[in-house]
Amino acid sequence: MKNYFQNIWQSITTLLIGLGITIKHMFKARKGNVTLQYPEEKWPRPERNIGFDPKNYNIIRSKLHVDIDDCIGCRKCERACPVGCIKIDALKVPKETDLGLTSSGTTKRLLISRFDIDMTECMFCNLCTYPCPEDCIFMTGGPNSEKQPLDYEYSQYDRSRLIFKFANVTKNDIRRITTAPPVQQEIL
Amino acid sequence: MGFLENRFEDNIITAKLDQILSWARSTSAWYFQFGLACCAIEMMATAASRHDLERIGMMPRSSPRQADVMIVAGTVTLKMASRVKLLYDQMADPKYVISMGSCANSGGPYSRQGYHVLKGVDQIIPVDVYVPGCPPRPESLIEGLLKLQDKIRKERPLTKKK
Amino acid sequence: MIINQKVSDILEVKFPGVVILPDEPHNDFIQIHPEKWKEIAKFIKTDSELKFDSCQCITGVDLGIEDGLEVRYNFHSMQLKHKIEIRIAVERKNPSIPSIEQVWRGANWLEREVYDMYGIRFKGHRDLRRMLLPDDWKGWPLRKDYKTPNIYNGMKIPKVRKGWD
Amino acid sequence: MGLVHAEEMTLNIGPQHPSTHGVLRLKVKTDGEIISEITPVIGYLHRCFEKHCENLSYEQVIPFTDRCDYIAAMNNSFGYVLAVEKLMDIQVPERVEYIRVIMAEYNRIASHLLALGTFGLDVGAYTPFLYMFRDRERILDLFEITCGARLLYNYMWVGGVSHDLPLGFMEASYRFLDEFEKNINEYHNILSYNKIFIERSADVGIMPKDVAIDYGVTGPNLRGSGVKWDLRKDEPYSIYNRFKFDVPVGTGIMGSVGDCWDRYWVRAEEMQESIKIIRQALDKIPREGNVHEALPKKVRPPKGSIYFRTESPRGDLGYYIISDGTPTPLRVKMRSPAFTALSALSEIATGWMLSDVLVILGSLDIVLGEIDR
Repeated sequence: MKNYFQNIWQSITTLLIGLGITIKHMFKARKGNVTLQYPEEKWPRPERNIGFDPKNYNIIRSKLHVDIDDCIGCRKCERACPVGCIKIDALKVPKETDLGLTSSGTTKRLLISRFDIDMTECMFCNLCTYPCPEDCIFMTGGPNSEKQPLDYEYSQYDRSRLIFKFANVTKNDIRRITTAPPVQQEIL
Repeated sequence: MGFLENRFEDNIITAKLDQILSWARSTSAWYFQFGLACCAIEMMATAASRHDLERIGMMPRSSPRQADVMIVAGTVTLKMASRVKLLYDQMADPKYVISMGSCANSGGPYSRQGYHVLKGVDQIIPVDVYVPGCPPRPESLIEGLLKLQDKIRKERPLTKKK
Repeated sequence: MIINQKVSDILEVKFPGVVILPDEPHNDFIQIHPEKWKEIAKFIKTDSELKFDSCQCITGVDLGIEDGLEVRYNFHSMQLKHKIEIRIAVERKNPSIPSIEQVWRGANWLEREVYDMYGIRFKGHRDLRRMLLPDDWKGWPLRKDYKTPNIYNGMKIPKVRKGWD
Repeated sequence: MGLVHAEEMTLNIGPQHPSTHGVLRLKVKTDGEIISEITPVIGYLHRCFEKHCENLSYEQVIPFTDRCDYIAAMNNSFGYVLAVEKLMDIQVPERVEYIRVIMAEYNRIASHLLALGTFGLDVGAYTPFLYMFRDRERILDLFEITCGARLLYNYMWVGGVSHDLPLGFMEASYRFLDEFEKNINEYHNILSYNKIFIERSADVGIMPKDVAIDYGVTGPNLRGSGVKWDLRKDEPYSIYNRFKFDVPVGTGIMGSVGDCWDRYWVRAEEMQESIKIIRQALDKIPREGNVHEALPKKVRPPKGSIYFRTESPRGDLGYYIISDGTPTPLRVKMRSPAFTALSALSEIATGWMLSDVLVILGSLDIVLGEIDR
């Protein structure tokens, strides 16, 4: 009998303790509010964060980006990718052709005719960005956020639009560059 | 809005029935609580305190009969594929599918040697929005859901299709 | 190292000729013949000096098309706090090995998984079905000569995706 | 009241069921409400992890190990990396060791928070889930400022870690730990000592010591049964022998030893111990150091094999790696702790009511990604 009432008493008190905590939270809701009002507020959270300066560590992993002008076609990222979501076609060009320099001063020897990244397959492991000798492939945001703004909002209605094509040469360009020098030699 | 507009007092809004229907559908798209793999944890995080999906009118439902949106969150294996299809068939019209994360989009990391992984959930059910990421950040998922809401809002359920 | 020597010595006394001596002098496993495996398992579980009361891991291994299959067991003793690895080689054609499912209950699922992946039959296992793959799956996927099927139940398993070569 | 004998009925729970933790199917034979037989059917998330390992190089496997146990990704890659390092005989810098321990323990807290929160959901308590996710998000924030990812990090590398700790990590950590310690008491008040919760979980699903050992159950589930076995203490790997912490075991405070409440309690106490370890590690960590110092040029272990165990939040996580001297492993087998824990379910859940099954399942804290691999 005593046990019976003790049980009732215990359940009431423990419930009230729990309720008290909830009510306490309700009243400090404005100050301790943790919800991020997403479309209006964006990461990094404007205030109420956990005490770091978001300017320093904005290294969230999001869309892969390639500065195609800097790419020398070494294919290191393609080999490092565990899933094979990067496809590169690099064409050999005759020695006389000048493809320009990268931003760090390396001479480009290969013509990048195709640089596709399939973001539906990417597993965001970041492994492709480390071996790049020219630092031209990177995840947007982070230290590269000046080059390319952070972008993690790119859902699509169609899957094929998630394959990003970075190569900027047209078929005509390829034909012109790869075939032009032999023609010149004939003239000479 | 035709001849009815500006003929009433200020606090009366007129709209086409079509628009009202699609607006109502879009703002109360209840999703089907159906986690498969890693993305399910992010889906839980999206529904939990930090991101709070109920802000945009989305509530988790445990039964496919009560749900409008199915979030395929995670890898669909061949053993699971027939069940996913079954669950999709059980949902009442109008129904929408969000493919969340790389695995549901195209098999993702498991698409190369995965002998037991379905290469993209769109092989078995139609997908409305693809949310990339592995797993997508909760913000990305919310953005995908907002995109879906846009899509629903543009629908005209009563207008005859040409 | 010491425990391997001890185990092989004890086993050599109890079951002569069962331990295959490895080529290299120092190693951390013992290799045994599969014939009396169930009796040996019972013995090493109950023997007061060994007391391997926990079956940690059962690994099926395909060492290559020529070398054949192997099953490797990792045991651990919660009381005496030592561990041992036991290797048993099985032939590639029609592989089978005595089951230890009734000795350690935890071995039940672990053996089923090895069967699922390598097709190694565990003689005496009371419930030897596929574990992870569906029941109507064909082939043993972790063998080196396994070829991924193109279609299963009407669902395509393409090697290469469309528009991507 | 006499027992009502009903016809035997076969019930099917899952693969889609709001209370199963992932895509698990339970074939349940019931006698009225009493379970007479329960058979878990797994494999709905079999993602061919081991096949992938045989086709990828050692570094490329690490993101896949993350995806096996997606709740405690740091711990999973930690175990794999340690195994490969032992195979290659690499000594990593002091700072890396400390960073790894800090990250692993943080992830243990995050994993236990999720386990306890969803356990609360299974029992019917929704509020603790929201509170625990609040704290879990803050741990994920710490991971995010460190390596950029929220859930699957690819942070541990063979011979190092991918990023150094960012500026301000220490302060943020201390601040989080101070607040979190207070919150744990809150959780105890709101969930652990709640009478309804105790009635649902105490004396339910008792796992005796010998059954647990026979099935190879490890981790908090084993400790809940009263066995003091923790690899961090008994077989210290990395630098765990430098820290002072206790190993909480279930003592049957609310019921008998090895019930669901004990398993819950062990997890709650382990969070306290993890806080202790993190605090010590934050105090002792060398302030300077290059985390990429010991990265090998090429990860190519010599011929041989290794079975290496670490203590993940779910128990002994073993990696069996066979190397044939090439950059690709010949075989990587993962001994998953949740796999063995689930295999014991049919033993411990038989004889209980149908509604208790989901409580028992929740208390085992399984992750299907790790079970099916």
